[in-house]
Amino acid sequence: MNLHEYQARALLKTAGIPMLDGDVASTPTEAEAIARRLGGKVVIKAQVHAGGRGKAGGVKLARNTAEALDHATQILGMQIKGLTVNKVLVVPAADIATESYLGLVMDRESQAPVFMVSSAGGVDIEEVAAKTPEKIVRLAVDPTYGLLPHQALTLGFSLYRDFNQVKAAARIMEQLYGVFTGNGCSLAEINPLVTTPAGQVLALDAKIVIDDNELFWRPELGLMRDDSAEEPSEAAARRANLSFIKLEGNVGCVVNGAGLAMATMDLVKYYGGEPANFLDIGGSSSPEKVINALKIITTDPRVRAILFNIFGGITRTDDVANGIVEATRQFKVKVPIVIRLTGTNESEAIRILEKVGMTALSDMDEAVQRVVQLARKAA
Amino acid sequence: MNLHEYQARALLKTAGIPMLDGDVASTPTEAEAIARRLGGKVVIKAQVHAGGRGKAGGVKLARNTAEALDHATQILGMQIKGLTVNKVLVVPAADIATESYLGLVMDRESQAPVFMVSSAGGVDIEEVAAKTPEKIVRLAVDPTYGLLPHQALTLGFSLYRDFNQVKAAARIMEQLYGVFTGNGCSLAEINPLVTTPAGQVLALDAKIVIDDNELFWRPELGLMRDDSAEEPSEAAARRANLSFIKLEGNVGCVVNGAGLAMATMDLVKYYGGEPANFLDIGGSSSPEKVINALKIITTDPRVRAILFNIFGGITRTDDVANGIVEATRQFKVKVPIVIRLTGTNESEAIRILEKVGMTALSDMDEAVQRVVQLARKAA
Amino acid sequence: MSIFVDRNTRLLVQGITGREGAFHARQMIEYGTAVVAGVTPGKGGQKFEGRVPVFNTVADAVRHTGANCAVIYVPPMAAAGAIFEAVDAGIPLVVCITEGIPVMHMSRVMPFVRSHGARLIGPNCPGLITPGESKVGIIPGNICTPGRVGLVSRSGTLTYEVVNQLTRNGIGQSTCVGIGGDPIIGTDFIDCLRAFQEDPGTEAIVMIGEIGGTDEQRAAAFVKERVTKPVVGFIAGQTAPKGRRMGHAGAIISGSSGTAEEKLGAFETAGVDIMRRPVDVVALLEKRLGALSKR
Amino acid sequence: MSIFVDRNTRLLVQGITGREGAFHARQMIEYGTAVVAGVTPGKGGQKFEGRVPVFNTVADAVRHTGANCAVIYVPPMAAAGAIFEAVDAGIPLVVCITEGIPVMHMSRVMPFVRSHGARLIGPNCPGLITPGESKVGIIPGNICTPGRVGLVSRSGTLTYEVVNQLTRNGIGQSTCVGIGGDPIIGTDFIDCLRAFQEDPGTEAIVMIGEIGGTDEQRAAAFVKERVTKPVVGFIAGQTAPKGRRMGHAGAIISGSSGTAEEKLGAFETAGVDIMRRPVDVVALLEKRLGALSKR
Repeated sequence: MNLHEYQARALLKTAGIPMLDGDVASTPTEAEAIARRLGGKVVIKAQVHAGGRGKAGGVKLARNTAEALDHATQILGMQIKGLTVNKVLVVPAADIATESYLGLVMDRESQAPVFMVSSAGGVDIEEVAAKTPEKIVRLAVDPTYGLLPHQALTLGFSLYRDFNQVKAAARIMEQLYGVFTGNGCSLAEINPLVTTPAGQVLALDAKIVIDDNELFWRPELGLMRDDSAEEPSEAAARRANLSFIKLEGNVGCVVNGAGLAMATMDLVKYYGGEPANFLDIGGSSSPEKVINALKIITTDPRVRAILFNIFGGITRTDDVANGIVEATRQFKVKVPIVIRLTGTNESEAIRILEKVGMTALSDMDEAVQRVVQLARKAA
Repeated sequence: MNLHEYQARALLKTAGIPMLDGDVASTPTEAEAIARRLGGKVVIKAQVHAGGRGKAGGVKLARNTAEALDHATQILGMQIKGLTVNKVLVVPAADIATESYLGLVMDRESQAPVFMVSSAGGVDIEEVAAKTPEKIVRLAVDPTYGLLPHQALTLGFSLYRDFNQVKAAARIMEQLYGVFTGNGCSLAEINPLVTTPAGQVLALDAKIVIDDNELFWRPELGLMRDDSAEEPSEAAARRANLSFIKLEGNVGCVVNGAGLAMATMDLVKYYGGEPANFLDIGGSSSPEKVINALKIITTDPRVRAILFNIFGGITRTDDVANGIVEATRQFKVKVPIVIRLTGTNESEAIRILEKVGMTALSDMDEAVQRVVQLARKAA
Repeated sequence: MSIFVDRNTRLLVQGITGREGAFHARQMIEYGTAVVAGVTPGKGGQKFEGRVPVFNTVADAVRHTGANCAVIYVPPMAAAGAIFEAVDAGIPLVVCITEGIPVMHMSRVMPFVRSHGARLIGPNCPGLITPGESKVGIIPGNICTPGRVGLVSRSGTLTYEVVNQLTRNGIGQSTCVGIGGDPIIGTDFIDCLRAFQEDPGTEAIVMIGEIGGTDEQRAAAFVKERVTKPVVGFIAGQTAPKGRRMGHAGAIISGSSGTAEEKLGAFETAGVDIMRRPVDVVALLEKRLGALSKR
Repeated sequence: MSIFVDRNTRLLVQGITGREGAFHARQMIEYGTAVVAGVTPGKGGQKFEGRVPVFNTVADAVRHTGANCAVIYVPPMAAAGAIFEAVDAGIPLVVCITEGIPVMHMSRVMPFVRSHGARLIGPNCPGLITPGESKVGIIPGNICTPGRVGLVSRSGTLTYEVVNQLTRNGIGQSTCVGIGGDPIIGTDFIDCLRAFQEDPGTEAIVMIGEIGGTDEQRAAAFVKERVTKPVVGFIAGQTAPKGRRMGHAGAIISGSSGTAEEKLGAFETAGVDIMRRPVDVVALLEKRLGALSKR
């Protein structure tokens, strides 16, 4: 789960990381009031889960309160990569001497949290990683010992020469590590970490991603989720406990298992089609889940045909068949459905489908070819 | 540093460990008021750092408020092993179904915190350890991982059959481990851990010892120290940063280094004397320390002679000589002093002493024999 | 022959009285796996299905039954603790089926597993099966048949799909291992490739990867250096968008890293035969093995 | 010959610019120890005494100087961190002089030290010295002389007392090791006894223990089983009262355990010659070694 910048800032602030004062606004007048309190010269930043906010006009410098009102009026309500801006963050415009990057990510290869630190901050760190990897210092933290004092200092030395700044940075590393482990993060990033002309070390912008698996333990973090910042069909799927991602194609896919779901999408593409979505109904899928899945997929007007690809292991194919029958009873599905199912209770499933005049295939390749053909015809 | 029972209870309570309500009183009327609030039937417990409170009459059951007043009046102000009782703890008298022992100690051999758990609680656990060691379950906790859930449960199963009690005990283990690591304990003990007839698991009495080396980090714990519960000369020595323990003999000892101090005491005994104290002035000892040491030793009227045994390494023997000279200038030392010093700046030290008519020996054996002789003569 | 599990596997089921645990314990017993014990704290002393003894702790179970493998079906909030318990009790092979364990938990579990010399398979995996000998986990037994092809996969149902193709075409399996779809897993492709390479009962290897991470790339390098047996590979997620978690917590393309193209490129360099479709596995294996494997 | 340190020891001093660190660094340099580097964060780039380079981190120091031993003189609040740093940088021998480190810190340090295969001596110890070759710590060099008696002790000045007796009577030392007076220490009597037993340059061993714990008892058992060289032993604290910490955090009799009697009894059983007084060391060694050792 991605946090908005203002939410990430709040977590960093609680941990004591030095930052400029700032606040979030939902209306231009709120933004204006904050700008006035902060002395007029501020930056207005759109709070959306999309990269490239700056290029899209979502981040603007205001030299005075009046400009702050103008910019906030422009930015609030604007669309960035299909997402509406509902909130802006208002922060003082900082005088900056240096910009660094400071990231902490759960690294799959070292199986541990890894710090990535670079004095080449402020820009896209992936660009730095690709072009000048030697400018990034990486340090894996053994989570059983936590970030050791000398490790934090070493990272600090990699950024600054002034020992007070080194110590300030080391302290921020420790605080960031605390935020990371304390909130079940998979990413916690400060970019840029700046020094002011007076020598102070400050976190200017923050990004935090929470491991979805942590939310069960941490309902208070779950409350930070901003549904309005998501694709509406994806938010609906999440509420229905379906793993769903919307794509641009016209072949709707309902599959059990993430790997098989991806392989199904790939096969649609292989046979010349375009998948409309990724959808995994999971292992022990009830008819209810199938109904919800069909509801969500059929709201996409681009979908021309729907494929069910079910390999019954724990999943009972008769449950799925019942779900399909029940769904088509509840609402009219206007596009053709191709059903492939095999495995647990397969013959029972076929009986259920045949009773309502539906048929099922048992071969995945055949099913995918058929659905691609149907979608093409309907397009 | 030993905590009083009421202080230990406060730490356990903060951690959420279930206990009977109770409070501490400094006067009989305070104790009476607490007893009234608790319903009358209470136990009054002397708060002193001494074992065997019960046998000494420091723990009494009161059947009603009037008896509580009586008992508190008796106990407050009484002497237990030379220590005056200034406070009593008043707790409800619990109905007890079973009594267990639950201890967590920093174990030198396993170099880790070790749980010691026994369903034979309430009595002296060392007696259990000596006579029926099989009744004690020991479990070392790797401090890098902390107490793991299955370890806490296993300890719970070693105490109870009822699964709710097992879970309650496991939770208490986890809480006690938190108290232990969170407060820098070298010992944290619940004895007895009881079950009530209704099945509840409760901590009835608690004992906590804090590692003195932790107090630097934890000034809030240092505030819990009760000077009045210490030998006055030991409290004075502690405030002067001297490592001092009062004994029953008549040969005062001032030594640098703990091992040499013990060996000096042993040698006093070997030659037929009795050491009056253990005193280590430490490594880098200033004249100031020597003055304080002499002040503390000479307040003991039993001391008949004083031995300095200084092996100069880091310790400069001239510093010690200066301290002795300065001390005898500041106050009159009425008993003979035998000085043995060797090592760093030895000849300078001898010069300093000789200037005021003192002499020094260089051999430890000779010095100890001399001081024992002098003490015997003066006795 | 096989890897990791066989006739000598004495299995303990953690969470045997839970809904999932009970269902799959029955399936494993039916398949013929030696399920010697179950563990559910507080239910020690019971018998599962009237014959498998249930214990309060793994240590008790090991002491009384000599279990040498544990499979975990406990909810995500208790799963890391269950792995710690199994490893602490000296179990050398621990298979964790549970999905949804926080990655942070796994990062603390792994040093413990390694320092105790144990092997963890999973979490968030279907387990493994040596057809005809031992099934540990949830892979449907009826789609497998004994043989000489080793299979390792990050996926569940996609594995079944491929295994099913093999079995239907008369190609048996030595062992099928689902290593799991999480970012941090106990056993990776290389571990399995090494084991299959050393297993005299395995003649060819099928490797089913997906987008996210670099495990397949490192595995490909390992194949190039150390594996002399034919390897056939598949990567799921060629049509997956960047930056989105495709169901599996581990199936996510970060920046330009972990894409299907990158992984397929690594396969190609390493001489791994690439399956474009799951069904291709049969033709590719037959080409490499000839009639020999059809035993 | 010697144990742990010798002419090849390349020493790094952590806290070299502090009061204690600077004083003892000078002493060690004067003695002839190869002090190759110092570490004080924030003072990297300076030269100590105009010639020993100071670095910000131990890793930097090791990279530039090839230091293979570290001695720590930093305040107790930073000492555990200093041990972690030295071990993390790959230093195989770390000597911690600092007194007053919380025992809980040490309990977290030790698994790290062990898992990295390093040796820690101390904390709260005087260090060690191989006379004429290398002095690491604070043992006064002038009281030592090269020879063939190995000495291991939990104490500081009591060690000096005994070493002084040896030297004055013409009995030289192979290595003198102060293992420290804390409850949790990195190197114990057994570690040193094993090393002395294996060291061809050591003919006899002096062991100076004190009350508290069971280290001497276990050491005695080790002597009985594994040590063929003569061992002479002393225990300080025969007159110490129970339950009181006698200066050293580790010198405390808990209940009836850790008394001098218990330890002396173990010595007797193991055939360790017991010194009743420090001065006895000379006569006992001369009896066991004859004139041979007087070289």
